[in-house]
Amino acid sequence: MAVIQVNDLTYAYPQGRSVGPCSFTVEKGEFLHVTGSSGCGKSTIARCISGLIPHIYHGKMTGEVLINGRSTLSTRMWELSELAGFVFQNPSMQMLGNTVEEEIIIGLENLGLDRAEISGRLEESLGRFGLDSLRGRDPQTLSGGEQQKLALAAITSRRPPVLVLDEPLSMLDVSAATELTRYLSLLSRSGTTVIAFEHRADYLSSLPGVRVMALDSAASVKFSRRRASASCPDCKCGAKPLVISNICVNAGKTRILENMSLTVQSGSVTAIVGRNGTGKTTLLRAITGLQPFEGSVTVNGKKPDFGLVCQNADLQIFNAAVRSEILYRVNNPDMKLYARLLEILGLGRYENTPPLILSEGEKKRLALATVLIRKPEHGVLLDEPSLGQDAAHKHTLMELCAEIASTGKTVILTTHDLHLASMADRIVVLGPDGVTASGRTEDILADDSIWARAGMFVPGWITEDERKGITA
Amino acid sequence: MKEKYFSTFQLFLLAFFAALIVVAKIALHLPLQLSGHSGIFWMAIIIVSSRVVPKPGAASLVGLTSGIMAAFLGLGDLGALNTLLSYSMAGVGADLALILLRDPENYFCAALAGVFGHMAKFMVKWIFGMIAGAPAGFVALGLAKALAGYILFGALGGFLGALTLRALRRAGFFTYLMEKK
Amino acid sequence: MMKQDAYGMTGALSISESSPLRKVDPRTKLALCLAASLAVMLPLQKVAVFFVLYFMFLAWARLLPGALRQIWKLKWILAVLFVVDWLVVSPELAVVVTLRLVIVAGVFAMFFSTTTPSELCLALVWMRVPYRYAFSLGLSFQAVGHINSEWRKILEAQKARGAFSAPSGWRYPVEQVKNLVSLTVPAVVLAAKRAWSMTEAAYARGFESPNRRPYKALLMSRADWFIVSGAAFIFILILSWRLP
Amino acid sequence: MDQKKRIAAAVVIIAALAGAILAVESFRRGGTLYRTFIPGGFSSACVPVFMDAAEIGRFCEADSAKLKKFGFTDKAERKIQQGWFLRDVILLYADEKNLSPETRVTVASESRNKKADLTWRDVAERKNMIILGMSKQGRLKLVSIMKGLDYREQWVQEVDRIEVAR
Repeated sequence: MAVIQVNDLTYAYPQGRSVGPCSFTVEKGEFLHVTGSSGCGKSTIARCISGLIPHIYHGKMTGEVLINGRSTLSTRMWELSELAGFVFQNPSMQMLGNTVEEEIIIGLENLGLDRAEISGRLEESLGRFGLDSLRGRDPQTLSGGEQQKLALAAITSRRPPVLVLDEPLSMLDVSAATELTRYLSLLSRSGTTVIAFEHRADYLSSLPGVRVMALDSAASVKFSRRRASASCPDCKCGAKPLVISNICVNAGKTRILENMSLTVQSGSVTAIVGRNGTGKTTLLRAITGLQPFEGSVTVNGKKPDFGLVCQNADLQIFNAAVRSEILYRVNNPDMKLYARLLEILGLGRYENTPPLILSEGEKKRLALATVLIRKPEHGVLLDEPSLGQDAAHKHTLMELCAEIASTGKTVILTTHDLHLASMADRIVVLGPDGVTASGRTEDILADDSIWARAGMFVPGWITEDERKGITA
Repeated sequence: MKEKYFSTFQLFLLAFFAALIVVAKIALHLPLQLSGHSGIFWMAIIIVSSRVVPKPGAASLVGLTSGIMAAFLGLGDLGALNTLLSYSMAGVGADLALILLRDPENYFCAALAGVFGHMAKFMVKWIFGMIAGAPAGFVALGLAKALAGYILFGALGGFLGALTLRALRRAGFFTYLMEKK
Repeated sequence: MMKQDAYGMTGALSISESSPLRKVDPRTKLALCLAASLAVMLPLQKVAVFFVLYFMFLAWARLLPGALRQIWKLKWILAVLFVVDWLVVSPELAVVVTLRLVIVAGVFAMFFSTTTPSELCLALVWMRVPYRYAFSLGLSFQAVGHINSEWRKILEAQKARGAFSAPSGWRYPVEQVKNLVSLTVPAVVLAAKRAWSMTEAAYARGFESPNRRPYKALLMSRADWFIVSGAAFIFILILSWRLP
Repeated sequence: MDQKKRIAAAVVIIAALAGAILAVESFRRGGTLYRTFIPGGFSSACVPVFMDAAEIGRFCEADSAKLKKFGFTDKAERKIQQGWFLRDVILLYADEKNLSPETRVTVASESRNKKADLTWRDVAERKNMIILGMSKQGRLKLVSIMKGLDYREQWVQEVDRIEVAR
């Protein structure tokens, strides 16, 4: 029996863009993995299935979605929430409670359960997701992986027959993503219908019994590993390396970085990887001087000049159009560079568009442009540039990085996406005690002992080719 | 379903604006030793909220919520009740002014609404002083100066609010909001 | 440098877990605070008596150090007022004004330093404030921490891209105003995004369901009734006491 | 109403509010609003009136209600000084027939160790504005605009006896 029936569904945003039409059915107990490039409407369809569209969105929906035979149009939102649970992309943005316990209780209260039943389900959920020891903690102090588990616990404790997930893995590091995938597989086996909208194909597709549905052809873009800076394969041409020596960073009483030393060659693309909380972002902030530290960070014996592209592009966007955003407070802008940036970053057609209505991926590229237009002397630092970007965009991004590096500048990026890291020239692995290893990408990827020491592992879907660094 | 006066989104939005006020109050120390200077951000956020949620009462709700929060966080030195009332009145004052002035994106209207809100806050402090029985001219022993400061910074705050609103409109923020109920 | 957590920022919202008032129903505490703040209206002798009782109560509730800290914050205002009142008016007035201010300054701390925001929400719901309003108040408390760290990140991000010029004093008002707008716009946008994703998250968990049954409930214990009736008794006594 | 008028109205309201605050405050400074906060008030300060060393009455709050208030603006501080004519107060207890222009009237404050020596001629003359006013503490004070008694230093605060000597 089909639990979910989507018939000729279309959705038009008030601004004019539209998604669909699409039709599909999902059987009871099935695990459906929906893939698609960013901006192809995955999130929109996920919201239509859960009923958030049309209940709290103003856009125009046509066609119909039936859950257990009930139309989402005529069923009230709170009833729909009992039929289909929804887990969102960014776990920290969906935490409603002051404590882990409260987070789970809020959803159970709305079901109208009595106190004993709520306690029972609370304990069961905490146990199942291994959150017992965290029950009194503020959800905001948890790691990304723990938060996503909590979000899943809060929804599944309501025991909805259908679970819809919108990009549940995109914010998670390798181990957290693997763990979450395991939970989803367990849920599916226990009879819950699971629909995951996720462009990271690797984890979910490797599960047994998962049906994959592609929303568009773009999703099939394969990664091709490309040597980032072909002009200097061994990175010896870097005349001005970035030298980080013995830096220490404290936040309150906790020490985030301790006596870290690292030399990064110019003219190369370096990826810094490590589990959440190992100080990747802090290191970038220290290099730019935004983070006070002890020790020294120099290029040629002087304080370096790097541009930093933050993880969240919304932090720096406030101008009326893409053009004015890029050129804001730039003295004598290089208009040739400007035109070139628009072209490679795919922003040309948005020159006069208000930046806030761009997609997340586009905003990120815009943020990169605002930094590059300033021509930072020594290079750029990118904090988690792959978040919200699909395979094709990641690929373009790495090409751009290679191009910057080929002019002799340094590009450093942090990421928990090992696909992306495998496209860099060099990888620096941060572990609990600082730099676990640093070296050429192929050497690092090939040495499993390094990853074990950093508390990580190279997942099976990183191909042997990628490990060896063979150019596609 | 019966339409609620404030949608859930609007309520949450106003709650976050209130938090923004509290954070601005704590985090921002402008290099000014003038009474009421924190009103710049304060009134700016209240003016912004009154446009983002274009219903009478929005500013008051932001004021009230930020008042409760400020009371919890122990801000203000004349005690929690005074803090609660003065924050709330800043919102109520701006709300009342906007019933008359209507358009918070107009620089003059926004600045005047800012003055109203900030003066309402001043009056709470003043009345508190009177009730406690402090002698005349007690408010910092320079009532006229303090009042002028409140008016000035209220106006600046309203002005900044209007500027922010215009920048938000140009950057496409209201298009972003259009879709959300 | 600002700290990240909301409560560490001011050092003020530290819930005194050791206080016996911590276990008292928020409604009781609210009633006590309201009554105590009305005591400010009493004439000198009665205020003085009330003042002594109030401080004895604070000492019992283990809130005295906090209250004294609050008063210490007021020290200059109190000192100036005391001297001015004494010189301009009379010593009696100086004393009565000081007592009143000290009471006013500290009285609601009894409530706020022993009640968590979620308990306040329960009390609000009991007072017929709609659940959605009480809930959003809870969210705003939660948001202080994020917004504070976001604010810092915005400032950094703008500095990192060169959109925020270092403070050059107030000599360049136009630049300064641009600086401010470069902070307020992202702050508002981020607040709106967070609000929206919270709204979605709330609806995904059946927010506004008419079937909602609260898990935690307020309960007036015997201690609560004892405190309420005790306070009422003392109040009646003070009010009916005829001054010679 | 168009936008300009609304803005004008708002400006007027703001000005009125600011004006009101300042006015109330200066009024308070003048002291009239102030008495409501004074513990005790007038009653604790009845002032005895003597005629040739014999007490003929006590001037208390109840008595003051029978009299009309007058006032003037103090030239040094531009504050309003209000109260009852000393003449009216004395006539509450003494018969005018018993008073000649040369009768001496002494208003004294033992606590302040101050006194003012006057003649009935001065006291009876309304133009001199010899007035018993109320201080902020609720104590009587002798104020006047008569030459020789028109400075604060010459006034008698905390009046605690009034003597009439024929």
